Amino acid sequence: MGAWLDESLTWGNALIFFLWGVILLTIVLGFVTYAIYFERKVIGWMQLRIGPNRVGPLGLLQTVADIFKLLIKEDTIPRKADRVLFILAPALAYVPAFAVLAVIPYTQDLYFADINVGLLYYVALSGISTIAIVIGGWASNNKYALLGGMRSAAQMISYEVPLVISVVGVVMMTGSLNLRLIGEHQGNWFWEWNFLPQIIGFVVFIIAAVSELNRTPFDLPEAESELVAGYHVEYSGFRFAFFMLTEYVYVYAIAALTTVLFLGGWHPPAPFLDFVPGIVWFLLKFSCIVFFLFWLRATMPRIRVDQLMGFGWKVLLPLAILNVFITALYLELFIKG
Amino acid sequence: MIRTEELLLNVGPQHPSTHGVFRIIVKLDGEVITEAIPVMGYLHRGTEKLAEDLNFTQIIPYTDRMDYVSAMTNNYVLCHAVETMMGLEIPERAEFMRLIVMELQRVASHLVWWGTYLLDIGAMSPFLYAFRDREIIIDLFNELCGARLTYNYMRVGGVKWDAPEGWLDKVRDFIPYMEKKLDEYNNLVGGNEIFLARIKGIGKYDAQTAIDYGLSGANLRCTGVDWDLRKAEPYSLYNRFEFDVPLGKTGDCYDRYLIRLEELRQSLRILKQALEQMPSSGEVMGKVPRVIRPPAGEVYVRIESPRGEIGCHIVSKGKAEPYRLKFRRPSFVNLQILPKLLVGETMTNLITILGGIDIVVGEVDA
Amino acid sequence: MSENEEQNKEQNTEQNTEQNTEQNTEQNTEQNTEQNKPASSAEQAEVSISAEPSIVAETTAAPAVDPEREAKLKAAAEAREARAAAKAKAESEAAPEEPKTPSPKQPLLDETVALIRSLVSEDAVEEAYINEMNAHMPVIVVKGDCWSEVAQLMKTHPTLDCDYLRNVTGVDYETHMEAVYHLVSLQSKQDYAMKVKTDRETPSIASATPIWATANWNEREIFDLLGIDFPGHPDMRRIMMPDDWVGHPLRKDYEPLDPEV
Amino acid sequence: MKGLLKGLGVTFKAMTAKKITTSYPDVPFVMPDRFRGIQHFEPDKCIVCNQCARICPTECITLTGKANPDPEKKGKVIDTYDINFEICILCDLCTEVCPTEAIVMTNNFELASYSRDDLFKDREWLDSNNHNVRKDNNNIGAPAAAKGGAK
Repeated sequence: MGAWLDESLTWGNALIFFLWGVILLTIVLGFVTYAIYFERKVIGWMQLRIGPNRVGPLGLLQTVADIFKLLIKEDTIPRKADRVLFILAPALAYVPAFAVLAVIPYTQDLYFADINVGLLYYVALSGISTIAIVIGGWASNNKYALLGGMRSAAQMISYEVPLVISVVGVVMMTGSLNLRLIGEHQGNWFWEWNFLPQIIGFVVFIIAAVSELNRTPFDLPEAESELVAGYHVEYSGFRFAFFMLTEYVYVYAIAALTTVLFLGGWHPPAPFLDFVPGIVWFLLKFSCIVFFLFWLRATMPRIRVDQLMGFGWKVLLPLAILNVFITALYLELFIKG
Repeated sequence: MIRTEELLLNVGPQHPSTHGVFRIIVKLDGEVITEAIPVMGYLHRGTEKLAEDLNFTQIIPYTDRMDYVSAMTNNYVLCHAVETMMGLEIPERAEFMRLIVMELQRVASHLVWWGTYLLDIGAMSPFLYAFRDREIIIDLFNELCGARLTYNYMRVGGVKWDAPEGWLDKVRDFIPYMEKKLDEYNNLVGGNEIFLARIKGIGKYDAQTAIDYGLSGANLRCTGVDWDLRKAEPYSLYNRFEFDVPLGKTGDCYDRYLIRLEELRQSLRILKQALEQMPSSGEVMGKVPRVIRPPAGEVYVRIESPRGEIGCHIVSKGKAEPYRLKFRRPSFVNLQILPKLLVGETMTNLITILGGIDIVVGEVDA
Repeated sequence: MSENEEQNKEQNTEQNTEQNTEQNTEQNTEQNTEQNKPASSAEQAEVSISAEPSIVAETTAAPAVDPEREAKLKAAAEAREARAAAKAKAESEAAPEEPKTPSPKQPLLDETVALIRSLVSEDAVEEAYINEMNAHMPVIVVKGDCWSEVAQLMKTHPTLDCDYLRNVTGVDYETHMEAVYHLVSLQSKQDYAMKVKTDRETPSIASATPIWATANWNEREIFDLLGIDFPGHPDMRRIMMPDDWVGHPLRKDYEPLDPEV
Repeated sequence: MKGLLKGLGVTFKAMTAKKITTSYPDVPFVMPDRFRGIQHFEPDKCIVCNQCARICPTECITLTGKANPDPEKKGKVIDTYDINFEICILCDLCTEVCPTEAIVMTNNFELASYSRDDLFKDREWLDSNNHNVRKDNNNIGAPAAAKGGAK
C-alpha cells in the first residue's frame, strides 16, 4: 500500500486507490452490520435475553434485514423542515466519519494513508460531524431535535478539547503525529504500550471518546427517555440509516484509534507471541474496545447534561493538561536529560 | 443580557417516559423549565360513573384497571369498604391470603417502579432484571387466580380462590430469592456514581409541603413523616406483624429510591411472618348475603397501596349499586406537586422527578 | 330455575331483616342514651326515619318466611341456622357493649362542634353526627358560607390540627350537591369528614385550595365531573374530560351525547 | 468509580446467566389450570337462567332461549349465545355464577385477529372451543344447587 502512495498519480493509480476505497467501505459496512448485531446480542445476553435469532441462522441476517427495511422505507421530509439542510445533514455526518478511516494503520504495512499529521487530521475531520448533527437537529424543525442538536454541539465541543489534549502525552512520547509511527513506537511487551505510562491520558481519552461517540452514558443528544430520539427524531428511512451508520463508523474509528494510540496497535502483548500476525492482535484489541462500549451501554444510566459539561471542563480537561505536564516533566528529567 | 425566547414543549401524551398517556406542557428557557402544566384525562374511563350502574361484585374487575400495576390493593380497598359498611367478618385464612397477595403485589409494583425509573434515567438492564423477578410474582398470581395483571381475585367477604397446592411454598421460596436479588440490584446501580448524581438532591421538598399537597406513600415518607397506613391506621392483619417503616430525611428522589427499595425488604419480611402465622386450612369466603346490598350510609376507607393512600368512598342508598363511588387515587394526588417541583429544573430532571413520584396513569385518570 | 330464584329472594329478605334489626337495636339504644346531648338532635331525627321502614320490613318479612320453610331444601335450612348462629353471636357480642356510650367519639365531636360554633359562627354547623359504620368517624356538615373559615380553623387550631386533607368527594344527591372533605390529623390520627352542601342549580362551594394544596386537582375533578364551582380556586378548568365537553358526567341528570358509546 | 465497576460486574456475570426468553409462539405457553382464557360454552348444560348475562360487567354476553323442543320437559333451552370479545374483560364472573357450569373458562388466550368482526363469537364457536377447558371452576357465586346453601 505504502509503495503506491509515493508514486505520482496516474489514472491507473487512481483506479487502484478507488478500489481500495471501495474495499474499505465494504469492510466498514460489514463491520457496522455485525457490530450492530453483536451489540444487540451482547446487550441481550447481559439483559438475560438471547438477542436477535430469527432472521437467518442465529439471527445473523437481522441487521441486513433492518437495513433493507430502512432502504425501502418511504422517504419523509417534514413539510416545515429546511429541505436543503435536512437532506445535507446525514451525508455531511457520514463523509468525515468515513474519511477519518484513511489515516488508521492496521499493521506495520497495512494502511491507507501515511500522513504526518494523521492524528490532527482525524480530530479535525471528526469535528465536522458535530456540525452535521446540529444542522440535522435544526433543519428538522422539531423541538426535541433542536434540543438534541444543541446538546450535541455543547457536548462534542466540550469533549473534543480533553480528547485532543489527552493524546498530546502520547504524541510527546513518540515525537510524531503520524499514527503509524505512534503504533510502531510501542514495544512488544504490553507494559511498553502507551496505556500504562499514559494511564491518565488513557482514562481521559476513553471517557472523552465515549462521549464523542454519543454513546451511553453520554448519549444525551439522542436520550430516548427525555428527547425521544434527539436530533434524528424526524429522520426515517435511509437518512436515518446514515446517522446510524455514522455512529457505528465512529465506533470503528475510535476503537481503531484507541488500539493504535494506547494499546500497542499490532504488537503482541509479549515478544514470544509474535508468531501470530499483527493484524490478529490489532483486531483482538479492537474487538475488546468495541465490546467494552457495548458493555457500558448495558450497564450505565445516562449522565445529566449540566453534569456532563461540568465533568468535561472541570475534571477531564485539567486532568488532560496535568497529564501533558507530567509527561513533559518525565521526558525532560529522565529521557532527554 | 441576551434576549432568549421561550420554547413551548409538549411532552406527551406519547412520550417514552411519561409512563402512559400523560402529558406535560413545559415552557423552556434553554433547557430550564419555567412553567409546567400537566394535562391528563387521556386514559379517563369514567370508572366512577360506570360503577354507579354496577353492583359491587361487578365493580371489582374495574378496580383492577385503575392502578394496573397494583391491582390487588385496588381489589382490597373496594372489598374492604363494602365489608366495613356491611360489618362482615372475613375468615382468617381469607384475610391472610389477601395480605399475602397484597404484599407480593407491593413487591411487584416496586419492582416495576425500580425498573422503569432506571430506564428513564437511561440504564436499560435494570428494567429487564426487575421484570424477570416480577414475572415470578405474576406467575404466582396467574396460578392463584388465573390472570397476570387484572386479577379480580378478591370478593366481598373473602377471596375467590384458596391457594392451590404448593403455592404457599412457592411464595416461601420466593422470599430468599428476592432478598438475594435485591443485593444484586444494589450492586448494579446502588453505588453507581452517575445514577446517584442524577437523583441526589433532585425534586426536593420539605415535610410541610408534602403534607400540604397530601402526598402519601414514599413521597410523603421521604421527608421524614412517619405515616404508613399499615402502621398508623392498621387495617387487615397488619398489626400482627413486625416491620419497619423506612423514612427519609431530605425529601429528594434519592430518598424516595432508598425508601422504595427498603419497602421491598420490609414487604418480604411481612410475607415471611404471614406465611408462618397463616392457618393451614379454613374457609376463604365469609358468610355473605347473596346480593351484596350495603345499608344506606357512607363510608371512607383507606389502605396503603404501593403508591400511597388509596381510599374508597362509598355513598350507598341501600341498593346493590353504589349511589356514588369515589376512589382517592394516590397517583392522582401525588402528581399535583409536579408543576411546583419542575420550575427551575432542566428537561432531564423532569424525567427524574416524574419517575420519582411513581405514577400509574390508569390511576391518575381513573 | 324457579327454585333458584325463589331461594334467592328468600335469602335476600332474610338478610335484610337481619341487618335491619341489628341496626335498629343499635340505633335505638343510641337514641335512648343520648337523649341529653344537644348535638345529636338532628341525628335522632335521622335515626327515627331510617328505623321505621326496617321495623315494617321485619314484620312483613317474618310471615313470608314461614310458609315456605317446609318446602325448602336442606341448603336453605343450613343457611337459616348459620344466620341464627351469626345473629346469636352478634347479639352476645353486642350485649356487653350496650351499657357503654354508643360512640366513643361523641365527646370529641361535641367538642369540635362547640369549638367551631364559638370561633367561627354560631350557625356554622348545620349538622353533626357520628358515622358509626365508618369506624365512628365524626361528620360535621358545615354551612356553605362559613366553610372557608371552618376549614382554616380545622387546619390551624392546635387541638384539631387537621393538616392533611386525604380526600375530597363530590356527591350529587338530586336534592342538593355536596362536597365531602376527609381530613386527618397526622399527629393525633383523628379523622373528620366535613360536608358542605350546596344547591343544584348553581352549585358553588368556597375552595379549600388556599388552605390545603391537595384540594386543587380534587376540586377541579369535582368541577369537571359534577359541575360544582369552587370560587377562590386558582385554576378552575376541566381536568379529566376534554375542554369542550358538554355537561358534567357524574351528575345524576347527565345525558350522554351518544348513549350507545 | 467503585459503584460503576460493581455494576459492570453484575452485567458481565449476567452474560452467562440463564436466559429468560421463551420460545413463544413456537412453544406455546402452558397456563396454570385456573387461567382465565376464552370461554367454552356447552349448550346442553345451559338452563337459560340469564345469570351470566346479568353479572357481566361489560354486558358482552347476549343470549336468547326458546321453549324446550321436547314437550315433556319444562323450562327453556338455549337458542343463541354470543360473547363479544371486543369488550369482554375475561373477569371470570360469568363462570362464577353459572349454576350448571355451562359456561367455563379455557386456557386458550389467543384472540388476535385482523378484523373486529372476528371477535364476535357465537354459540357454535364457543362450543367448539373445547380444548384446555378449566377443570376447577370454583363457582362460589353459583346458587345453592352447586354449592349447598349460602356460603
